[in-house]
Amino acid sequence: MNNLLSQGFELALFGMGTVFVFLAVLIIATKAMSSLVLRFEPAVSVASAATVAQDAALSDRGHLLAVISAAIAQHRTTKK
Amino acid sequence: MNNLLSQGFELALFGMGTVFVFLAVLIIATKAMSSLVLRFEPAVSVASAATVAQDAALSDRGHLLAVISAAIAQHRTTKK
Amino acid sequence: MNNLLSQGFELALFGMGTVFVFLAVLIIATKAMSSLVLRFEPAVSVASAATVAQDAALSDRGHLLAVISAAIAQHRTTKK
Amino acid sequence: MSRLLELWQSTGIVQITLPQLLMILIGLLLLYLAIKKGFEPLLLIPIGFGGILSNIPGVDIAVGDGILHQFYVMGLETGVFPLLIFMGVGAMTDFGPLLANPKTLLLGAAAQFGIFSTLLGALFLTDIGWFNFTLQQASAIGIIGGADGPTAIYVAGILAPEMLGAIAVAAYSYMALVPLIQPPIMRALTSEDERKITMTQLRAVSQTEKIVFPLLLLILVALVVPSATPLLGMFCFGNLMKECGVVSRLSDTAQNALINIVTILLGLSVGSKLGADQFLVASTLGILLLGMLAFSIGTASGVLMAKLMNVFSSNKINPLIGSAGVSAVPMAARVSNKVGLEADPHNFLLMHAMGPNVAGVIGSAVAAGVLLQFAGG
Amino acid sequence: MSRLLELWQSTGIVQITLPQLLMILIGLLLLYLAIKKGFEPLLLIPIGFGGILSNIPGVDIAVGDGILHQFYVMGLETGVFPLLIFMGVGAMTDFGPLLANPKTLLLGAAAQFGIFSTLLGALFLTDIGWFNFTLQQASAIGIIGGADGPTAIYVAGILAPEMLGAIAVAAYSYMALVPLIQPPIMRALTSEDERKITMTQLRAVSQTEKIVFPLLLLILVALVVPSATPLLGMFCFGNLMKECGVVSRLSDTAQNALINIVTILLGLSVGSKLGADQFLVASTLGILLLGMLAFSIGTASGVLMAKLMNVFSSNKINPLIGSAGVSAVPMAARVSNKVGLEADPHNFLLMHAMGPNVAGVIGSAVAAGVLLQFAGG
Amino acid sequence: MSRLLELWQSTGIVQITLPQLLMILIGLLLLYLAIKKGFEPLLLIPIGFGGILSNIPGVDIAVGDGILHQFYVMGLETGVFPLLIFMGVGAMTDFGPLLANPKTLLLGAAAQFGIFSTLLGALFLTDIGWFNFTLQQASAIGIIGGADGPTAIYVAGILAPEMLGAIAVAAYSYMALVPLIQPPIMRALTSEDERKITMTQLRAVSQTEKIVFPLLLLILVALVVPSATPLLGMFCFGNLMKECGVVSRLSDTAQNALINIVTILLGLSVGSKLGADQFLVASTLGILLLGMLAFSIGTASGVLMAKLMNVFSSNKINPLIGSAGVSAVPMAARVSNKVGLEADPHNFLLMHAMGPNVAGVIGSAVAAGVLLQFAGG
Ligand code: NA
Ligand code: NA
Ligand code: NA
Repeated sequence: MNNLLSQGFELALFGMGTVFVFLAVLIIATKAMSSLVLRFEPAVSVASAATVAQDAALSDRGHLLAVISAAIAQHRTTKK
Repeated sequence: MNNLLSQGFELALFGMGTVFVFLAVLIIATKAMSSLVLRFEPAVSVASAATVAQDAALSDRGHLLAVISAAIAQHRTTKK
Repeated sequence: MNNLLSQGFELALFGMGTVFVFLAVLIIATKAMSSLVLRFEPAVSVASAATVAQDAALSDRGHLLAVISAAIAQHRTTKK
Repeated sequence: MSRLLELWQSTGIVQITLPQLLMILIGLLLLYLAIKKGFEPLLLIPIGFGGILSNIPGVDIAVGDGILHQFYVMGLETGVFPLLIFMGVGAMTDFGPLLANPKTLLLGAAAQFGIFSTLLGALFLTDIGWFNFTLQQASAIGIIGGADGPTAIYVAGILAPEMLGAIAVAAYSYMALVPLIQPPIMRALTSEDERKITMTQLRAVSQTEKIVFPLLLLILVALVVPSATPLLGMFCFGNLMKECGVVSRLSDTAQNALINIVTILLGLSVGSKLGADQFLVASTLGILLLGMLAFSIGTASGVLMAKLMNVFSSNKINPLIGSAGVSAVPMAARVSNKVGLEADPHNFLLMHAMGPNVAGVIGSAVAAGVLLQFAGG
Repeated sequence: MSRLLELWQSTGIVQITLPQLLMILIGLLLLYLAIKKGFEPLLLIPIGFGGILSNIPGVDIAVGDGILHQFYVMGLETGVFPLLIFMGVGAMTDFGPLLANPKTLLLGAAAQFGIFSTLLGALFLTDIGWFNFTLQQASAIGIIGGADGPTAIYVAGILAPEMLGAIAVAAYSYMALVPLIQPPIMRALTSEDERKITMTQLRAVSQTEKIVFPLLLLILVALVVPSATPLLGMFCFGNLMKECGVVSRLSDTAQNALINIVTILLGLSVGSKLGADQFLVASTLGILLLGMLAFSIGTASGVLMAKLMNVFSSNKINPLIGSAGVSAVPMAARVSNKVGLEADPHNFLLMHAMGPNVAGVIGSAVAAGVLLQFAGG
Repeated sequence: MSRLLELWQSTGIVQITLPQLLMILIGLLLLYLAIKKGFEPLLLIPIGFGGILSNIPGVDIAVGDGILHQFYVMGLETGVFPLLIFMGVGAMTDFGPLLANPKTLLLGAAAQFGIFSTLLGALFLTDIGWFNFTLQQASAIGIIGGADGPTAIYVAGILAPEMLGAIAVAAYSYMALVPLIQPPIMRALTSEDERKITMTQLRAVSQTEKIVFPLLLLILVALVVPSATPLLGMFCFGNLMKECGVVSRLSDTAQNALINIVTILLGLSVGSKLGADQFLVASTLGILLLGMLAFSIGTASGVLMAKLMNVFSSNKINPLIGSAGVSAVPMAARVSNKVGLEADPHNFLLMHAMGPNVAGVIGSAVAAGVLLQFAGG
């Protein structure tokens, strides 16, 4: 068996392997995500988005700044 | 009469000639096409496209492969 | 105060100045335009656009040619 | 303080030249004609506005990295914009009346005499020293007589890009003026009796004929005038998408979103060639003059060809539909109808005139192919 | 007179070669199949027409400054066109059935066996000396088995641009032929009882699940197969725009104007690779043969995987939905439904088959990522 | 086996760095804010998603031949995308309220003080050594105070492309936060009586005024601030297409298909500048801080200018409409209306606030022109 064909077998093996591993992981992740979402979904739909929007946005702004600040601090630390 | 003007006359002559020849040929071709189409059109509209689609497609696939194969064979012959 | 900061002050000064001058001029120009338009608007709406279109277009064509010709003449004069 | 002076000197008031001011006025005039007089507004509004932008001093809009120059490089130097518009026009064209009466194709052929006689006129004016047109430039001027915007822009963009602005302005202006230019010529060349000729009703055309026609046209172009293939190929492709009935979402997009986007960008690109230095030259006057000549001769030869055809055929055609052969779709066909109604209020020529009208599009695209082949690279 | 001869020699009649004529006939055949037989007309009409244009002698349309070559350089060499189409497809995809029954993702995985076995087949034919495919070319041929047009074009454009025309024609032709290719294989590999299996109704899926899924998929792709990110990233982006519900104007445009414009340009670009010199080569026969093999093996492995899953699970799935794992959305899912109805006229499998159907899109994009990583640059 | 190791090393899990992971989280946060909190979703969804794509290791998406980098080069380096968006915004803008009450243009002028004071703030922070901004960078940061997305992106793309990501994120985030940022400032600077001022109803405006206004604006820009012409020229062109009434198909496309397509591509392009190396730098914190300052100062100076105008004029204006001068169309005008209704439930300020609102667009484009003239090239 020449080199090209052996490369092909290797590629086919790793390729099918990757496809199966990826989609298997995706099954698990999707199931986990769905069960997580379905646990919180009712709570979310009870509290009307409109009524909580303003406060939420306010705290989110802080959240955004906090996350970005933390991220930058972290990054600067790791670079040193 | 200088060279530019004579070139212009030549261009005008050939240009109008080409336009007339082209459109005259197009008239003949269009008339031929129309009479051909109108001869077959009724037959086509009687046999419902939906009912014959599957068989037709099957034979067409063979047709496609046959035409391409013949074309390639032809081409390879002419290249030698 | 270093050079960069002084450049910044200059830019801020000229910038706000330009913005104010521009928008002030725009106020005056807009008011003038509006009063001019509102003076002629009724006249325009009385004479139906449809009925005068053809004659108008005729004279406009002459107008277009006249303006372009004058413009070219002018330009050629100024270039010499 | 020096900075303040610098800023003042950066204003347009200080930098503007008289030619630029004149071009801005011409741009405003084009907008006025487009908005108030209905002069081909879809093109003349972007062209006129682009022309104004191109003559604003102190900022690069129509040159270098300026956005209009970028549009120009992207779409006109490459030919992409006019060809995509031609595809969209194809998707809007109905060849039905032409298929029902193919001999009207000859009218679309005859009207192209306007193109070639104008080309000769331009060379004659060069010969006598009034102007100094090259064969390429004369060809680009001649194509104005095709009365077809994208064809004129495509040809001028290849053969004489320095004249593109003037040629496009002339082409669209005269297309808008077809209702004024054509009727006197049509009346002068026809008798009252001829104008009253009624034509037999057009036969129905089958869908298969409509599907096959663009392919037939494409094959003929490929065999006879390959250099016309980019124009007619895209045109036939658009028409096939429309007629085949199975890709209506592509056909709709070609007729709407795509052609509108390209029209905006094409108009602005053409406007970028209305810089004072390029437009305010003597040759622009020649272009305007010769363009008018082209429309007039095209109209006349279409009418005369119809009369000539009547000599040889017992199935008479009304010579008024001959003028529609110049293209200017659908304006010229409407003019044929209108002048016909003046002679006989019950004689509707509109559908009969649509045949030569679309034939004129084919004819001038073929003529464009010959010009590109002969005078091009 | 010499000029007249020159003009005559510029006509297509004189210049055309037999191979070009054959390619024009193949282009006409593709148009015929698209229009009359409904073979993927949205792509095969632009491809077929572009193929005709590319074989017209005496004018550069598919090379140099020709418009089709410009489209090719702009959109296929860069990968922009297939990725924008993938974004639009994402905006049209409903992951609901997949979310309701995630284990059908395995069917979408199994069907990719068609890709890799075809790759091996191509290398085997090289080994025995019938053809001479490189690893890149073999990979590009294999991807036909993904039964997904934009993925095939994207991969072929990178790994084997010289084969792009043949690969795209094969991919779309076989996708159109799915209703003929798949049923015999499905019937051969399943028993009557298996075909009658009824599946439990799919549960409702919440909007949040639909919003989170494309992001989850993206993150997994990023972590596991980064080389598949361009394809799946654009796909997930389109899907997120659709599902999030707050940018419906962007989602609508991605599904309509934008995807239609890009489809026209992509089709013409692919057509530019149908020049006789590139298409009429022996390897094209190999591509057509191997492409058919790829579809058949993909179908078979999807069905067999479903049967294997039934061995280990009490919640039986109808093996007929396994064949939908090849993608060919939504044709393959409809075929599953149709064959199922033959066995039991009350058993509707369509919604159940949509899960593996979109799983197949993900699966072949992942496979494409591996091919690009392994065989690419 | 070595190949297997290689493949494993090609996965994102192995290659991803902490900064990339943080940026992906920031991208997800932007998506969350856009989808769940309604933060400018039309831009922040493409930007956020593009930001995630740009931080996926092991594949070039935002650099080199990657598709996001190609979009960036095509549309942001050239300025084409923001200018086309500005054209579309022009086609959506109604200058009626401004024409009915032109003196509100001064409010749009005053609010630009936010731009220039922020510029000074950036230079001051550099002077004291906290940051290290150049004049170009300080100008690009200042333009955030214009509260106008395409203007900010256009200016930042020219003056400080390395900060484009952070500037665009700040601009759109704060525009979304206008309902939170402005009211406290507005209340602090006005008395209860001032907030209760009712304004006389706006007069009707004729169509001709609406047609002439964009041309008048264009001419003034050309004469006074040529460097603002690309922005305001495209804006006026879009507005003219809308108001002239004869090219509604172009205007519709500019407001829909075209602006949507460009918005998708622009958002992804901006996202390509959210790579960890460019975004996770100290200056980003400065940009976020100064951007907030810019919005606050712009709001305050708009309100104060309204109070100043009331000193000199008997025809009192409600100072709450001054805050709308920052732009952030139409959010800021709605905020004026809302705060006004709190003081007097029968006092509707919305239409009155639309005047300064669009004036703010003009004002910040003029300011952008000055910045480009002074700090550019
Ligand atoms: Na014509
Ligand atoms: Na697939
Ligand atoms: Na503003």
